[in-house]
This record gives sequence, C-alpha cells and structure tokens, in this order.
Amino acid sequence: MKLKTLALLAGGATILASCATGPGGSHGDALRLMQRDFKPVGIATMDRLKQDKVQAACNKYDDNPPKALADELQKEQYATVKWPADGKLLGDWKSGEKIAQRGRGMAWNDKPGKTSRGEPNGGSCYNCHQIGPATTSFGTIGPSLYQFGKLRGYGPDIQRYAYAKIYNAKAYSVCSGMPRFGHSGTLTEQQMKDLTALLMDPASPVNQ
Amino acid sequence: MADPMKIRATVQGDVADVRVLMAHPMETGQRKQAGKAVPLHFIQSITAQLNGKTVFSADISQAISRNPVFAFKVKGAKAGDKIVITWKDNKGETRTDETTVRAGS
Amino acid sequence: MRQALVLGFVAAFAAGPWPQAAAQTEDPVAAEFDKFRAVLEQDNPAELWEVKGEQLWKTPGGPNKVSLEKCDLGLGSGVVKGAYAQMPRYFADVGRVMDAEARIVHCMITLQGFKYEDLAKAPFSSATRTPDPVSITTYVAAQSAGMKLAPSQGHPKEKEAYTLGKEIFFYRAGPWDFSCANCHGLDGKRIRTQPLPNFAKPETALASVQGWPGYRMTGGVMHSLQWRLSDCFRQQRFPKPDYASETLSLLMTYLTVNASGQTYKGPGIKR
Amino acid sequence: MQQTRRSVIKAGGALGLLAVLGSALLKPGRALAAWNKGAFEAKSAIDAMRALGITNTEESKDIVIRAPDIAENGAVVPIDVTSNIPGTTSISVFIEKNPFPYTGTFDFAAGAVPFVHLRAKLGESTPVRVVVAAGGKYYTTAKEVKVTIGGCGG
Repeated sequence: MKLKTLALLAGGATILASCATGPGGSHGDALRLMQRDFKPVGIATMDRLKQDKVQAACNKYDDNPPKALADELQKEQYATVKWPADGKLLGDWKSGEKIAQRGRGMAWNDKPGKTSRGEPNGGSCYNCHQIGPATTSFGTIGPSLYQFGKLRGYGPDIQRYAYAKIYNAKAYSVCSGMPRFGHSGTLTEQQMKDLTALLMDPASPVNQ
Repeated sequence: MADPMKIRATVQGDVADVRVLMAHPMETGQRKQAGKAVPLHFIQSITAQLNGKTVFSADISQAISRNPVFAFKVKGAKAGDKIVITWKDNKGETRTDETTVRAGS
Repeated sequence: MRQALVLGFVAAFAAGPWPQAAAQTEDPVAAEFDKFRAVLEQDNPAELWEVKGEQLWKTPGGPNKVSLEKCDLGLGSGVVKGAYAQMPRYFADVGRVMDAEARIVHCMITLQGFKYEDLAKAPFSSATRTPDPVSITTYVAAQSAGMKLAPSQGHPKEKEAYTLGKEIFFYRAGPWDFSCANCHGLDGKRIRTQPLPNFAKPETALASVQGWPGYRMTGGVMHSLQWRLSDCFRQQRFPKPDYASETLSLLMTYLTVNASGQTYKGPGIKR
Repeated sequence: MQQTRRSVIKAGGALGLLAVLGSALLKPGRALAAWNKGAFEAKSAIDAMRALGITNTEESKDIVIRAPDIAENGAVVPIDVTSNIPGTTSISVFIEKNPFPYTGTFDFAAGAVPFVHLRAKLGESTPVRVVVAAGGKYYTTAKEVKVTIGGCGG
C-alpha cells in the first residue's frame, strides 16, 4: 500500500524521457507512465492503451503518413468491413436518428454493447456532424451530412460508401478523426444499416 | 448544519446592490442516485431585511438551480447598514447570515 | 437583425489583425454563451467552496491534527498567494512535477497523516459531497486570481514534463482512436454546441486552465482539473487515470505552459 | 387541454378572458403568507396563476426579461427581471414547459427596487413568463429560452 503511494507521488524520478521530437515523436516513456498510472475500469481494459497499426502510424506521422503507407493501411482497413449477409444496407432511418443522437457507450461504466442505462451504444454522430435539419445543436468536427443522399445520389455505390465509412472510417482516410464503429465493435450491423438509412433513405429528414 | 451563505452588498448612490449565494442541493425529486429517487429537498422561502425591516422576500420552487444565486436592489441604503438574509427549506431547515453594506467603488 | 449585425461585424474583422477574436465571435451561439457566462461568473457558487477550502487549509485536521499552513506549494512553506499560477512545478522532495491538487494531496498525506488510498477512493464531487482536496484547491486557485500563468520551466524535470505531457496529449489509442488532440487540437470547432478550443496553440490554450477549478452547471458541483482531465479520458474511452497521478500532472504541465503569460481569472463556471 | 391552455398563454392579452374562470373577487398581491402549495404543485402556468389569484393580466412592455436566447445549460439559466411599472409590489416567474411551471414570487417592500436576478432549471425550450403585480393590477410578458444539448452527451 505504502509502496503504491510512493510510486504514485514520487514515481517520476525513475523514468527518464528520451529525446522526443514532435507530437509524433517517441512516446515510449509517456506510454510507460500511462501504463503505470491508468487502471482498468469495467470494459475499459488496459489493452485500450496499446496502439494498433493505424493509430501508431497516425501518431508517428502527425496524422499525415506518407502516401504509400496511407494507401496500404487504407486497403487493409477496407478489407475489415463485414458486409451484411442479406446484402441490404438500408435499415430504419428513425432508429438511425436515435443512434446518431446518443453519445453514450464504450466508457468506464458502460456494458459490452450497451450503455450504463441499458440502451444500445450510441454513434455520437451529432457530436461532430450536422445531420437532420431538426437538430441545431450539432458539432462541427466532421463535415455536414445534411442532404447526404440528395446531394450524392441514392445509388448502390454511395450506399456502400456510407456503410463502409461508418464501419471503418479509416478505410477512406487513414487518420480520420472518426471512430471505426463496426471495426471497434461499438455498433451492430443493424445499427449501422439504420445509420446508413438515416443518410441514404430518400424519406429520411436528412434528404428533405 | 447548512453551510453559510455568501452575501455581498455594495451601495452606489443610494441604491444597494445585494447579491447572495446559498449552499443548497435544491433536489427536484426527479434525480436518481443508485436507482433510487432522491427526495424533494429545496429552499421554499427567503427573506431579506435592511436594518431590521423586510425589504425583499420570496417563495420559490425546486426549479431554482442548485446552490441558488439571487440579486436584488434596495433604495435608501447606505454604507454600514445591516443586511440579514434567512432561508427556510421544505424540511424545516433554516439558515440566517448577515453582512454590512459597503460603499461601492 | 442582431445576428446580421454580428455577422457583419465578423466579416469586417475577418481579415483584420485579430483572427483569434474573429474566431471567437464568429459563432452567434458561442457569442450568446459568452455573454451569459459573464453574467454567471459575476456571482459564482465556486466562492462557497473557496470559503470552505480556506477553512480546511487553516484548521488543524487529519490524523495528525495539524493545518496545511506549513504546506509548500512551491513558493515556500505556507505561501498560497500566487502559487497556483506557477504550477505545475518540480518538487525536489518527491522528485517529480506536481500540479496544485496533487501537491495538496501530498501535503494532506505527509503533514496531516491522511492515506492516499482514502483520498483517492472518491476524489470527485457529487451532488451531496465535495471532497476536501477539491475545496482546498479552489481556495488555493482563488489566491492566484488576476495573476499571469507562469508555470516554472527552469528545472530539467519541468522541461521533460512538458515533452511527456505533449506526447500524452497527442497519444491516439482506444476503441475510438482518440487522442486529446482529436478534439482539442483543432481550430474553431465545436462538439454539439460547446466550443472546442485548440489547446496545442498558445492563443487558445488558456481555455484549458481558465475557469478551473470550476463550478459545473451540470450537476451543480465543484470540480477541479483533476476531474476534468480524468473525465476527458473517460470520454476518450481510455482506462481510468489514477487520481493525482504523475500522468495528469504532466498533461497539466503541457496545457499550462502553452497558456503561459496569460492572465488566470481564478475559479470559474463551466457548462 | 394543456396545449390549449398554453396557446392561450402565448396569445398573451387573451389571458384576460380567463378572468371569468377565477374568482374576480380575489385581490392582486399574495393573499396568504404561507408557501402556496397549490400554485407550486400546479402542472400548468394557468392553473398556478389561478391558485395565486392571478386572473386578469395585461401585456406590458414595461417588464424587461433578460435571459439567454439559447441557454448553455438548462440546469442554470440566468434570468433578470426588471419592472418599470410604477407601484410594483411583486414579480412572479413561470417556466411554462417545466413539470411545475410556477417558479417563485419575489416581493418588494420598503424601498426595494423591482428587480430580481435568479437562476433556474429549464427542462426544455420554453417561454419564461413573468407576471408583475402593481397598483392593484397584473401585467405580463414572456421570453422564449432555447435549451439544447451542449457537450459530448456521454
């Protein structure tokens, strides 16, 4: 117990920084400190601190990796997209709207696939995007998705693009700020179909 | 016992600006903690006296924000006057604090 | 009508010498928030905790029944005025950089005899309880109101802390691939209606320190930077950082040094 | 039913028509010193006003409500009310779409200026209605305050 206290309060003296460069520089020492100072809570396990190939590359190159590497990684990421077995990409836009509004899930007190309140995980979409016209409290980190289908057309290619982008945003832009909702297991296939419908169903308020 | 209020009273000309912070949870009865509803607990009435005379009083509901803040103004006040404020909540708990009116800058 | 005026104003200044000011008024929603934030700050419930924190600082307490008046916040034993604006800083007695709350916790352990485990059990405020270190940090912070932020960068460990803090800030991981920078390394963005200042840039980094400790309107509770950063990691979908841990001090070093030279207004009010 | 009442309130001056519903004998000014349970537990502003004996109101531009057009956080919405009506004795506040709209009455005596600053919880976007008692009559105005989702929502 006492040892732990000492480690927490005086631990830094033992870890020396190597010469880090930019933000993308060596983060070996910072990572070691984080691994010491973070503790798992429920579904938020310690392996979440480990970077996968995409995260490591984006970190290393300040979100701007060389084109050849970016292309290679994007191809790999695209290959992770699991397409619905029934071949249908459009679900129910009404349910999609709810998923887009909800910002909970995947954090300390949440359950696998569910929020701490027992609702299905949300997609947090409105946190970053303008989507339906009724919601004015939308974020601006991502581009506006208002009239997504109306502007791009409702064809199968755009449907596939929308579904795959939600499933794995890194398939199109490897250091995108958008989470990989299918790849990370945040959203279910049905939820991603519902979100695709929100963007692509001609009847969705998004396309009015 | 409830925590003390913080009262500030400054006079400009002959109008005193009185501002008060109260420490109170102002529970609406709607909030849940560990699955159980937290019972209604809120300040119901407030009175403010200037040199012993009631100048401002209020009856309020649970819709007033937690840790309430109020401001009001009294004409005819001068530096050195005494302001006494009392609140009473729905559980019968009460708290009285006072301050002296200061000259404004 | 008023909106049109605001937009006209912004257009007139967009090419002017103050791009930062223009960015702040560009969004009419943000302008409305700013206007009423000033109203709310005029009477800030945070003051209730300043009073409480001062009492806790000066009154003998803990198993050792001593006050914190001998606590060294970096400017010498017992000096509170101005200490917050110069933290985080390096403390030779622990061999690491500490932020204000981590140092207060350290003093509560070493001087007053509290146990870290007890202080770390429920370190953040709830509707019904504000932990003592939060009140004390609020008091200490208030004693730096109106002063320029000047976190010390003279010691090699302080420079190292900045570098490590920067790495933590930019570290992308977790199921959603987020780093702090994903939301707070961009210019002029917002999440829902809440502006997201760019903490990596000196012009906008002040927002990471300003207003903390803060009275948070959501829940009506007093929170410090320890809570803010910890909860950011929750939203980042990371595991949980230990309370008053070195990692948090390092991150605070990065943020505060970026805001160096700007005036700290004292405890604030937050959404 | 509630919707109808609300539109009546929105119609403002039309509120006077409701005078016939209440007792015309009740005098303006708070009849009782006790906390008015009936008014505070009323689920509509109209019912609350009736419980308070406010039955005949006149729209007035001499009441100034200063509150945000869009509130940053519905939990703490700052509201300033100033009455420029001579002889003002009280200011009452009704947050129309809250579950219990009646939020409070502020009485002024012995030199108090008819002004109050308060902070209230707004459950959703709503008109904030103010009723001023002055010179034996009631005056009213309202301001719409929008409440939106602010942060990460998580």
